[in-house]
Amino acid sequence: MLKVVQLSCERDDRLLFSNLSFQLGRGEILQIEGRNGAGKTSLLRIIAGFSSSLGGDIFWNEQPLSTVYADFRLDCFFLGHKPGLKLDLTPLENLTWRAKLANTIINREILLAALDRVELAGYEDIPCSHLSAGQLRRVAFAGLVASPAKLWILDEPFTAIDIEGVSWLEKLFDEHTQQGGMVLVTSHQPLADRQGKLRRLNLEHFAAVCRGLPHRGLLMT
Amino acid sequence: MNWTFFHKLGSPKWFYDISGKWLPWLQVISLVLIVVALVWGLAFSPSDYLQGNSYRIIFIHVPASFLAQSVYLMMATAAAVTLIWKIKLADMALKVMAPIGVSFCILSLVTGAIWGQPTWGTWWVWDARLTSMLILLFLYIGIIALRGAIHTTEAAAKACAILSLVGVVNIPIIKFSVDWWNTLHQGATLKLTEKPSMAPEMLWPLLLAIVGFYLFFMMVMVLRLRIEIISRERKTRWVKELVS
Amino acid sequence: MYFDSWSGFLAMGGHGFYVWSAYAFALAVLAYNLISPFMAKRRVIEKVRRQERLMHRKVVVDDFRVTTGSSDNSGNRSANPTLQKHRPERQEAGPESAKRSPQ
Amino acid sequence: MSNVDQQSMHGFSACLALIRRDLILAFRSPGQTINPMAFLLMVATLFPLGIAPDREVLSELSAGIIWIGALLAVLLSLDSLFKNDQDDGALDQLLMSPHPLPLLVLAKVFSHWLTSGFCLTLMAPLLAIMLHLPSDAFSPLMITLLLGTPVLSLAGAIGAALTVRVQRGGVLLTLLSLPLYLPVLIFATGAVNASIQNLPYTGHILWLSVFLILGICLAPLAIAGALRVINE
Repeated sequence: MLKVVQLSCERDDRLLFSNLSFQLGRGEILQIEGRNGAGKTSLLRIIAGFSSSLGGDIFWNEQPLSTVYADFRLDCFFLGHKPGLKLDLTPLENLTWRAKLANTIINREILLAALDRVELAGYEDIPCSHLSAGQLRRVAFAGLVASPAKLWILDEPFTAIDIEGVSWLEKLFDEHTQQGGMVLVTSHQPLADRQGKLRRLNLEHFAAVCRGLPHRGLLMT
Repeated sequence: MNWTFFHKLGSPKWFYDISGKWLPWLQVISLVLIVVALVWGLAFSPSDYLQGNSYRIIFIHVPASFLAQSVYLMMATAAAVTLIWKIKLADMALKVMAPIGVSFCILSLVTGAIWGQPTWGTWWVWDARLTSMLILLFLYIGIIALRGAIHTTEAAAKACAILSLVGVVNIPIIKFSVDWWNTLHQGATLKLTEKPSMAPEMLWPLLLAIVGFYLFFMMVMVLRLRIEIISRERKTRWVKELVS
Repeated sequence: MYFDSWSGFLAMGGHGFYVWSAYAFALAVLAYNLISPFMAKRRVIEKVRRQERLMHRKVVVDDFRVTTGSSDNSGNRSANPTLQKHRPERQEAGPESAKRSPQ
Repeated sequence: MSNVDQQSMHGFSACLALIRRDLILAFRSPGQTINPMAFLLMVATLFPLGIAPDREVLSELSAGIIWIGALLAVLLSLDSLFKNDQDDGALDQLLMSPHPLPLLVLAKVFSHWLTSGFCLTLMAPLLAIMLHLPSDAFSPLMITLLLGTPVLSLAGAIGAALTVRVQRGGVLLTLLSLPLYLPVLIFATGAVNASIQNLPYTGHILWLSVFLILGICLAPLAIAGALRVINE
């Protein structure tokens, strides 16, 4: 269960958002909306632990994130703008090193089954450089399917995905939330709220009014 | 443990007000000390029996070398404070100290080379001290170049902090290996600076010059730090009132 | 005074050139260190003042737009790029910016 | 929620997977490994053309030429160490891994050494012959290269990590790493020259191994710190 309290983020001396608080319980999907530059990606990177926030705290299972990092990363799958795959390697090799890095126990059958689910069954030993951007995205989704992570943090997963790909992904989210998983996703298109588990959060409500901040904190990020 | 005092210590606004008070004093004292020391060393202290009057360069070479090395150590401590307690003022100090340090490092190298000419007959000598000062110059240039290359202030702050810590770990290693390398190739050449066995009328102006240079450094650092504070806190209200 | 005459002082027993060139360079370095903060100060003050003017002009523009009720932004097609950059940040009353509590 | 101790952490297999991945990548696009070796060969041929081809001059300079060439070749290959991962998003996966980052970074630097420093060491005898290095100086040359090139990779990786997001960071990388290379260069060429004058060179070798151990312990911490910090 993820809880964010009074989070504020600053990039290049510009306060993107402040006073942001929300909770993501088991079996819930949270969609982060906001125009470009509102700080969606920065928010996800702060939660995933890449960058640090100006203020506020993040809790994972009621414990401060900074003390349970290993546990958090065991249960978390991050998918950024870039697919995170090596173009010279085949999808199978890519998924193996990523799974090993994330400490998940996998074997060839699991990976083949995952590739099959994303309709890339015959592509497992073709170098990724021959695949299209959409197919690369689906290889990354195969990694998502094969990983036991509870929390999915997906940054704009719908880019370079065609129509039925989007509905396939929404079906995947529902399946994941039924098994008690959590999905934190940013995207411009509104998601279909099939089981009433979807909540939306618009970052612009938390954008700071930037006329003369009274007194900026002493501490930097 | 109540850390508010410690964090108040690091608040840019508090530093700006405090430094405003004792800055003029610092300026006066440092300039007076430097003038007195150099005049004393140049005009009144006797000439060296071996090197004649060329040894008078010592009154600027030694303070500059000491300053170049201790400024790097100060930068390393500021870097440690930036990384551990994440106090913005420490990063501003780190950013501000680098150009001053590099200017004194260059001064030390140039005066060392000029002094080498009458002593050894060549402008540049691969003497252990001059070579490690040259390598210290490379470390300074590395930090300034890295600061210039990264544009986001937070990332630049921490990257330079890490680089100066890595550099400070390497300074003893470099000094040791250069000294060892120097003795291997040239044997003990005439050391540029005699140990305290110098005559008292030579030693006093030197100590005075060293204190004067350190105070001068502190004065310039505080001046630059205040400007850095204004530029980084330009969005806060107290800076806007200050400026308008 | 160690030297008997003024010219002796300048000649420095034959080493005058080296001593005075070293001191001249030292003077240059000290002068650079003294002057550069003041130049930087002028640049920074100028930057903060420009930011102030910008902030001020933007408020005026927003009030103008609100009063004349012109919905689109054609009214103030000013060529100033920094102004364009500022326009998306809406200035609605909204809660005064978050009270930041230092850790 | 599973917590850490129930699920055993296979840190070592993660490192093996990382090394295996980098070696496969190195074989699939051999440019990354061949270029530094070609560069070293070319640098070694420049000196006789530039200075003098006769034996006495070359045999005196050969240790320095080979070592400086190897040092510059490693610097060349360092630029792409983290940049490739940064460009295709693999660096984010590295940072997201539950395993300790210094350990993974050590694996990455080890695979980089295998594809750069180690190959240069294998090539060194060929250059030693070309540059008339006295025959009894071959073994110290190989030992110093074997001990020294990992230190070059480790120290250079700190600069690579710091400049991963800088666009044209190649030159900056050399600027940051060279001061850290000097002790290694001094002791390595010192060892080979000492053996040429048939003096004992074990002291130099011991000091090189001190630098290696120091590098293995401290450098990964600095690299991991730099990677975490740079990814703001």
